Amino acid sequence: MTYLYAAYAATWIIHIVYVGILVGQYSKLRDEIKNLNERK
Amino acid sequence: MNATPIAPATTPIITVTDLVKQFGRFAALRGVSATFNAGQMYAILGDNGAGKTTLLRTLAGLNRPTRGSITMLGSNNLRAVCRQVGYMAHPSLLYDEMTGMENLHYFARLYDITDDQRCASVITAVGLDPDLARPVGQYSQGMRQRMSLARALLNDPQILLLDEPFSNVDLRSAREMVLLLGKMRDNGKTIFVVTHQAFLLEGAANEFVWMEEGKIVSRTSHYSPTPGEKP
Amino acid sequence: MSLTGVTLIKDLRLEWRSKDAINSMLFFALLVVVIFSFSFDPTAEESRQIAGGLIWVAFLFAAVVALNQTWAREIRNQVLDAYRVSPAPANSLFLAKASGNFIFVLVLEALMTPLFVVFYNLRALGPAWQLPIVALLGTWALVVNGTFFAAMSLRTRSREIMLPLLLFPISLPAVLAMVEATTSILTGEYSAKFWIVLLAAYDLVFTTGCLLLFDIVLNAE
Amino acid sequence: MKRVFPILGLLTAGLLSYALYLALVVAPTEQTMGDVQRIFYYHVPSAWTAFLLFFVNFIASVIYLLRRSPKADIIALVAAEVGVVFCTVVLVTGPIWARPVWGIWWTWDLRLTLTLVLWLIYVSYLILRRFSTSGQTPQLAAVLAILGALDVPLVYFSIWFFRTQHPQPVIGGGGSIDPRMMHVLLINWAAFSCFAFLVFWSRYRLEVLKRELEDTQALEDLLESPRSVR
Repeated sequence: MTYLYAAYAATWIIHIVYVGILVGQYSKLRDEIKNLNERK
Repeated sequence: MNATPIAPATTPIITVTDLVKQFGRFAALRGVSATFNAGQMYAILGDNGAGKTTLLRTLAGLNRPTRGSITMLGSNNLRAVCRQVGYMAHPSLLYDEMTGMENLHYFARLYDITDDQRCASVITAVGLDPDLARPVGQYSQGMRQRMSLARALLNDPQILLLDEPFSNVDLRSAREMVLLLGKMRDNGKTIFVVTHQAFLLEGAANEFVWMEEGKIVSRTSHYSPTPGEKP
Repeated sequence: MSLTGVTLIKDLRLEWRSKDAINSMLFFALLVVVIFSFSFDPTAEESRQIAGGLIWVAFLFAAVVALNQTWAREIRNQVLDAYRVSPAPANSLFLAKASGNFIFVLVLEALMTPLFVVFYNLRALGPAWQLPIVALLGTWALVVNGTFFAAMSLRTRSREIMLPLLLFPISLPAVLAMVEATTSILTGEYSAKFWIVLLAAYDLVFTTGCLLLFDIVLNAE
Repeated sequence: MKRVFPILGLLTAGLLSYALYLALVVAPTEQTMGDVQRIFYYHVPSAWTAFLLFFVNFIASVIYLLRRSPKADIIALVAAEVGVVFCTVVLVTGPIWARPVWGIWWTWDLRLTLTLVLWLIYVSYLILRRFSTSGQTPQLAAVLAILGALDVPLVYFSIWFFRTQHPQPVIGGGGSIDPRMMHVLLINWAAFSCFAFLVFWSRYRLEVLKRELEDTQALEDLLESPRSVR
């Protein structure tokens, strides 16, 4: 059974890591846009 | 040089409309708009980073404009008129391990020119000896510049795009090259010369085009060491 | 003679004069062969099983050394710009460069194979006459994509490492076919016909693909 | 448009948990392999989704070469990236499944090997995009994507014949599947497809935003004279 849970867990770990990277990039991008607008 | 059909002097041969070229965020050309007439020699001046070489490479079709357009010989597809363009760059564009004649033989085939006489006549035109057996790699910088010019003249193009043709060339041979270019201009060719030694072209070039920060800032018929008043 | 022929002759003459690509490649292949021979000391039967894989891996790496040099001369003085300004079609340049590489790698294989036969005292149990066919089809499969990706990797930062990264994944079916065909011929257990047909299909698909797409790669600044 | 995203998110979460419940509880236990066979309900849908995404990448790359529309280029990039993520899932769950059943971590099973080769091709595609210094990176990437797609049938046949030569244990077992299992499989696939769509969409928005920022910065440099920048 542990292999079953390991496989399911691994699947979600991979997806969550990827979504995490996307969220990280998104917030970095928003900061850049924010200070771009401030400079204008 | 056989006379290919030359457009009459005052008709525009090249029209550039707000040409922009950006490499990533660096803007090499910031909106160049100009018309150039056939049978004229243009000296393109400006300090490093003014966009001279980028403009020349874009006219030659080597760089794709980010925005804006170029019409050459009535067509906006530069590829269709590339037979009428001769391009010479700062690097020699020649194979170091081959002699000058061998190089020109090869490049002549790219333009479907098969007769050797053409290659020999072009080499002598730039003041070099066609039978020189030394490979181009062992030429002096001045000789390599001349052989590179010979390669650009090979297909007898209507338009010549020359990037720093006189750099590292001694004064005497530079003046000879200017005379040669002047004669070709009189035969109806349109010549663009990007150079830092603009004084060489005084009395030869029809127009001195000053560029600064990716824009043309002035076009005068006489040479002056700094950009003249606005066009 | 066609433009491709002229460019090919020019490349062969340049290579004959300087010989830098062929020397480095030969020496590299020799090193790989010797190292493989040290690391494996198979009996006759085993050697027939693994020789196919060893030979082709050695030739693959030696070919990459040659393929990385394909455009070296054109880059040195930006000769590609002279080609791009001229009306000459991109495909004849590509075919000439690919054929040049094809000849280099075949010469390498012709010189290295006897070494393998000696080191592993190989004797093909199956139809040995099929081996040259596999070699020709397989080498062209590597070289046509290799020349294409060498041109593509000119536009990237780390040029030397980029070529294998692009070439190996796409060449996996061809490499598998070459290794399996050679092994089946050496062991004589089953026929290599399927693999030879697959290699021919691979060559056809990728030669057409490269010819259609090379213009985009050549004119990317 | 912004309102739809959270709704879709909730829907997908619901569907995913329902599918998880089906896979763990409702689906019948397979006689020979036992419960570990339930990895099938995550392994196979991920593979199908990955192949679908790579197909989207191929179509978008062809459209980009024909019409040079930046939107097609972004779709191709995003499809490849999300496809590689799903491929990674398949390559992780595959061995985890093979270990208990056949005692080996890796088997040259047809689908698993095809996924591995595709993973390698599209990772090299992403590497090319990152390392390219050319002004025409999208064109180069589209060319590589098309050549990569041309490779897929050849990979498929070479592995298929390779397997007939060297018989390999088959992941997921061929032959007919119990209809109830098939039902759970399809539910899971629907759930994962919705999830993939959401991830695709948000990555797409992110890329559009990134490129808009780059364009505004480029425009800014264009208008300002560089002396102040130097």
